[in-house]
Amino acid sequence: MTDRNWTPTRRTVVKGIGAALAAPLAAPYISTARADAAPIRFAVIAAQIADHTDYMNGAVLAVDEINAAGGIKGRKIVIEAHDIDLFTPEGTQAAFRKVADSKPHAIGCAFTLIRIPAVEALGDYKAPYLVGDTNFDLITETKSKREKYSHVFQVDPPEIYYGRMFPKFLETLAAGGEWKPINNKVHIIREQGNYNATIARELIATLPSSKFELGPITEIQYPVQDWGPALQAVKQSGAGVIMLDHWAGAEEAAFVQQFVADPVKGALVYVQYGPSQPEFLNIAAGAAEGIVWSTVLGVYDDAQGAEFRKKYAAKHSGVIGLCYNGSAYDTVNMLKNAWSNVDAEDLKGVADYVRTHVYRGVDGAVSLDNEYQAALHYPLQTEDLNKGMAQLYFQVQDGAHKIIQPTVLAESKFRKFPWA
Amino acid sequence: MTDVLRIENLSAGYGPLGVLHNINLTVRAGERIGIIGLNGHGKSTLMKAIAGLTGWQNGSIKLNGIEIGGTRSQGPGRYTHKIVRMGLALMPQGDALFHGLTVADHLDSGAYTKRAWRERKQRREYVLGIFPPLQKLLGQPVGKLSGGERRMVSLARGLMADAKLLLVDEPSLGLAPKISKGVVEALMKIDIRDGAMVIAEQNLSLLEGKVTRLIGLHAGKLKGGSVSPDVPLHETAHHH
Amino acid sequence: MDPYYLALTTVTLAAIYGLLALGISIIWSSLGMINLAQGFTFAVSGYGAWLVAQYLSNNGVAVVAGGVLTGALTGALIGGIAFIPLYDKPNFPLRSLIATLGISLFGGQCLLWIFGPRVKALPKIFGYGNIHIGPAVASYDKIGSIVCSAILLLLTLGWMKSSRRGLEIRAMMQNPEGAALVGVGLRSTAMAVMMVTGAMAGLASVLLSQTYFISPFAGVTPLVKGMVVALAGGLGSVAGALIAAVLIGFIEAITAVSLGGQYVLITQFLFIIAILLVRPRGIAGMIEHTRE
Amino acid sequence: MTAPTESTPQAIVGRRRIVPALRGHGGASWHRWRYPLTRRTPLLIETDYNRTTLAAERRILNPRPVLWTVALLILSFAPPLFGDNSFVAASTNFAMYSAINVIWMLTIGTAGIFSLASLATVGVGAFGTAYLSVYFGFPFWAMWLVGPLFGLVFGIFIAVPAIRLEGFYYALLTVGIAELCRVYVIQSKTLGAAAYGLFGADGFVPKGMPEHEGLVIGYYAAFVLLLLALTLYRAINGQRLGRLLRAAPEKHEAFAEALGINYRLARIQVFLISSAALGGVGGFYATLLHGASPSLFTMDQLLLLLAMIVIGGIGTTEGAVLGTLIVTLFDKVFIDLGPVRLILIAGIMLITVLFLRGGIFGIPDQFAAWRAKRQSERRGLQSGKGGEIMPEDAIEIADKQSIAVRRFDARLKEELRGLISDALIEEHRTTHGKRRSDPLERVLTFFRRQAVADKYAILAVKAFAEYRIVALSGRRGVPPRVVDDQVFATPEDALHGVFVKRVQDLMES
Repeated sequence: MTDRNWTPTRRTVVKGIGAALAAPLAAPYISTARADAAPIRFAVIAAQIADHTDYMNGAVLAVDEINAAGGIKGRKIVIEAHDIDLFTPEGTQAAFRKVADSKPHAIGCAFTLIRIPAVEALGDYKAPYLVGDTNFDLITETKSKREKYSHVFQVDPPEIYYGRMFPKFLETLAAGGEWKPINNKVHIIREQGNYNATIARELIATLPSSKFELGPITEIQYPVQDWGPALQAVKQSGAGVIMLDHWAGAEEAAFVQQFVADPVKGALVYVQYGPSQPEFLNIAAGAAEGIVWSTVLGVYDDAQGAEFRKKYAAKHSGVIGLCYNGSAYDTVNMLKNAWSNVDAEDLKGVADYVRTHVYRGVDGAVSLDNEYQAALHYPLQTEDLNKGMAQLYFQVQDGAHKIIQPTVLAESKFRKFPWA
Repeated sequence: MTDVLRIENLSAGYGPLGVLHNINLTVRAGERIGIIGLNGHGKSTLMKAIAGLTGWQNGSIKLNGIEIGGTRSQGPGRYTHKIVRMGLALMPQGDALFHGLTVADHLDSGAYTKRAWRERKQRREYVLGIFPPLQKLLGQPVGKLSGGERRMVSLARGLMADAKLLLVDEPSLGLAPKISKGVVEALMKIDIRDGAMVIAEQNLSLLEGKVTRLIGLHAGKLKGGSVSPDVPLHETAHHH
Repeated sequence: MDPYYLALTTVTLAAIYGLLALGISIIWSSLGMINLAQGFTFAVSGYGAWLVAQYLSNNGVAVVAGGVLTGALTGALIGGIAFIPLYDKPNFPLRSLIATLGISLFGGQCLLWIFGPRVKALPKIFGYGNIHIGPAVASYDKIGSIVCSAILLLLTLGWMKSSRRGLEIRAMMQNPEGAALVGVGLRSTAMAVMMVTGAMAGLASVLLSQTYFISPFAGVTPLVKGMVVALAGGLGSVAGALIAAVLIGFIEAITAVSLGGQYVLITQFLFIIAILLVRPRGIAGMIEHTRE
Repeated sequence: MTAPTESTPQAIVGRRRIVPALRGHGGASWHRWRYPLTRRTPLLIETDYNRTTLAAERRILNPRPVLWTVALLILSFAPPLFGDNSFVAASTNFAMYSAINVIWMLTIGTAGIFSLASLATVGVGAFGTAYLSVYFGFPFWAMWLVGPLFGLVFGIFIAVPAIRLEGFYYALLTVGIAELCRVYVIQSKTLGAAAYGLFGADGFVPKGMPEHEGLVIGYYAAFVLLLLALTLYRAINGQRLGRLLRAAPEKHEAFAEALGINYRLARIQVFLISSAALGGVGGFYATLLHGASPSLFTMDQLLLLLAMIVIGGIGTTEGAVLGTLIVTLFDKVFIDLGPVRLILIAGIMLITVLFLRGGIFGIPDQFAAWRAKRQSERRGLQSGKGGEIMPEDAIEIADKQSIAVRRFDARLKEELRGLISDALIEEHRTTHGKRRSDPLERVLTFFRRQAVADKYAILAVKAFAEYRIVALSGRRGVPPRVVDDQVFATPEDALHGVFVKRVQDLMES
């Protein structure tokens, strides 16, 4: 697959129909065929949304590289794409059952929304399932049923750390002297979903132990048709820090554009996660200058990360994403290591290998050998960059995302935003 | 003198019903024809067939020498507007008015065809001359008018058009006898110049002596009258 | 609460909702069809404008024209699929409603397939900047949206009121058979109506998308809101739709300011349910004689 | 299969009904059997002897029960036997959504209330029971029991506007109500805590059961649910309520009301019963998926549901089930097609709605109607036969009997015309109040049974001095009109005048 953008073409669709019709007939022959020469099958569950497209692109990049280098012990890796209806439990389960029935060697997914029914639908099939859900509820559930969910791995830290980390970030920034807060109030604009609610909850719980204090909270609801009231509230509160606790990159871009047109002088604007998607910069363009954002799962700018960015940019024009493309790339390479050392047919062996071996990839180090089987947050869970995944804080500078924290990984220093 | 309307072997009906059977009728310019028949014998269907509003029909209908009939069953009304643009004005039995629009709007809508639209001011004067009571009602929505006034609007709308053939279906329907007389008087006043007029009516006495020819329509067949100006009366008179 | 801000937001929302609701309302009353594909027209127009901006010209007028034109063409397409083959068939109202739903499902997925899931952005047609009107601040966007929609609304209303085509549409809204009797062609008028309302949706789309963004399903929320406004106003009433647009715009603005953005839909729907319970034919159902 | 004989009782004049004939006796025993608690026989079977071969033959006049039985038999064993896990799960979905659609048919078809809140009612049931299970530990059977209560309460709530609103206004309002529910659920901390639903409810599949067996149990539970829904449909639509409502179709409610049918009450009753049933399905949904999700309230899902019933054909249970089958197949089994699967569903939906009047199951009827239309138009063109059928604004006559009646009338008139003579008219004039000859009696009997419209009557302008002939309008409130200028001095003269007029009409027709 060398498509620059992963969109189904007519041919893949026709092939897909054929495969769907032929699968029940061919299934017995496939499973009894000699496995040695057969390719290793990596199932990717991807919906028709932007983040999943990034994930798919990253996975394709990694698989192409591995196959070009001769594959794993002579076996090629193939990606089997499965669509999913993210918004209904039936649709989610249908996709996961379909995947389990097709018996791939490993399963990868950027994230799902109805998570527990999803992993439930994998049922008795124990191929390693690596997902970037960023969700505490999921790993709590899988931890409580470790036996059943021994094969479920979350390749990034849960979302709670966004909230816990934010005051620390502000303190570091203020301590560095590049930024002087106009006041210590943090105004939260909160989307209603679980993800954002959890982040806000953790932030509110953490703020009292920092030198920052909680300002007003403005509720919004996806999809946001009118940012007017939120902007009005921000104007009125005059808080020194505005946290846009949302997730859809495109909508956050709309907010930023309208904010910049009539800003609160000197207020730091932090935007949750969304800018890791290419659409944020595409839409916000010049207006995004000076905006700060972060992700717990982001592509580093160290040697390894930079090389990945270069390779990825060569295949995909325009602004590139900085989250799930790297994550998918790491996931495939992590599995490659496992498959190189353990027989791919030994699903439990592969899962054990993945769990017990720390993998240092372009998005940071993934160590899953803990009770939650989830990547560790740097710096809150571990101070060791070779064990934890750093939460990257970016600032948009000269139309590009630059890492400003953690300091060890920073590409650039914080700059004054245009409305300071 | 040319034939404004020439119908040959027209049959028409709705679904399994044949209502008209082999109708032949010729109308010349300058003629006023009265079609007399009881309820349910095909008067309205004849008018609707000319306007292309029946369920199915077959047979030739020529308006000013142009064929507007033929065999068709595509459902009613598909070509009506084209026939209207060729010079037909049908003032139907039901109002077929636009209740929310004003009288003035109705008059304008009557002059919808392109040529009439340009002359709509002059035409309005002319029509108001025939129906003077409408002058005061111009700004009123039609939904608020009385039955007689609506009837007048309907007729006036028909007159606004650039019509060669005026079809008037039951001008007296639902009106008090005095008013229906007035309406018929007004119809007689209309200058049909090179066009013609066909009036369908149940009440023979209303039209007797006022029209060029009176033709009976019974059970879907024309009877008791001369179906063409060239055919003497006795040849078509009913015989048993 | 800032009254100027409230008024400005109300007017902005009312302008956009008015464009959408008026389209739905006119189509219902003249064609007897509930067009639930209006949201699809909205989404396609965004892409039309985007294509123009991408490949032809970044000029604001060209972009708006691209969106409006796409909207008109999409409207005609919907008319060609859901109205022309069905209008003289049995059970037309329900079947056309379902057909428009089918079109919107079909079209939305096609957009997703063709343009991919990544959302697109339009250039700022009115540029960046703010105007201070007394104590209130309005961005060029907002002012531009209000002015543009007001112009299109007035043009449409004037055209409906005084032109020959307009009279034809109004006649058909009241009585399709009577309209045929004065020479109005149902099909050509239907296409004209679909194109005009499509153009309205197209303009609304460009105006909204240049502050927000274009996505395959961007039309859903505007459709729902347009529907709410058209219903509350009384299907088929132009005046009712405009009154309802202002009222619902106001309710949205005041809810967002005083209760919070998450309650907007709730208050809007409660409002419309209340209106319909009191007046089953909407605000204007009693003022005007509308299509039964 | 042998060709049908001419003695099929249901045959309509001029059209043959082809019913395959089976050999043998046994019709009588079928007539003895009944569905439990009803008076219905399971099959309409007619036994007869072939007139040429004299062999015993049976004909199933209504094959639907047979088709249903076959279909349900296949459904009862095929999915678990032949499918893999995802196929069994998709079949479970199919059975559950079929049940929803069958119950929805009660609302749309039987009650005639175009509610689009059916899935929302399921959602309310699902959320309500999931809430009780998650926060109060209700076991699955208790969830099944309280589900209908939630449905009923929600049904009462949305039935209020149904009394006031009609048609599209109500349909769109229910869309609004569903949207309201969705917004409420996703921002409620207790219900939508995880924005995409409330999960963690009890399930009916025993814990620790192997996956495939668990899915099969799920499938059979859903299958039983479908059977229950079909039974409910049958019990409502086929029994008292359904019949009351069939007597009050749209636009004819006034007639039904005049007959003393309280159709409003019946509608609301059906609506509430189906709401309760939908709530029950909601309870099942929550136990099947261990929770509920706001997707039950979204437009997208509603659209899919609508596609299901539209494709199969609105108004019939078999349409609901077949439509569900097709859409589920595309949506859940061919999920790997990506957006194309939805494009295909929408395409099928569009084609169905553009070309078919009543979905796939409406095709036979539509074809028959098309053929009848063609035939009747051809018949209508042959004016010799149809010349007597006159009602001016009539459309299709469904009742072919009336055509026969008219034709009979025409023949009668023809015969009566032969009886008319000057002598007969003279006899009528002179024998007033006396015994009349047979031909005259026959003519008079014919006149007396004419319809009221345009019937002549005598108007006494001045009693015993001035009588005139009028014609009745036949419509209430429309006065008779005077026919001509003749004035009669005595009622007898007037009566004779009427007779002469009628004779004239008879001769003219």
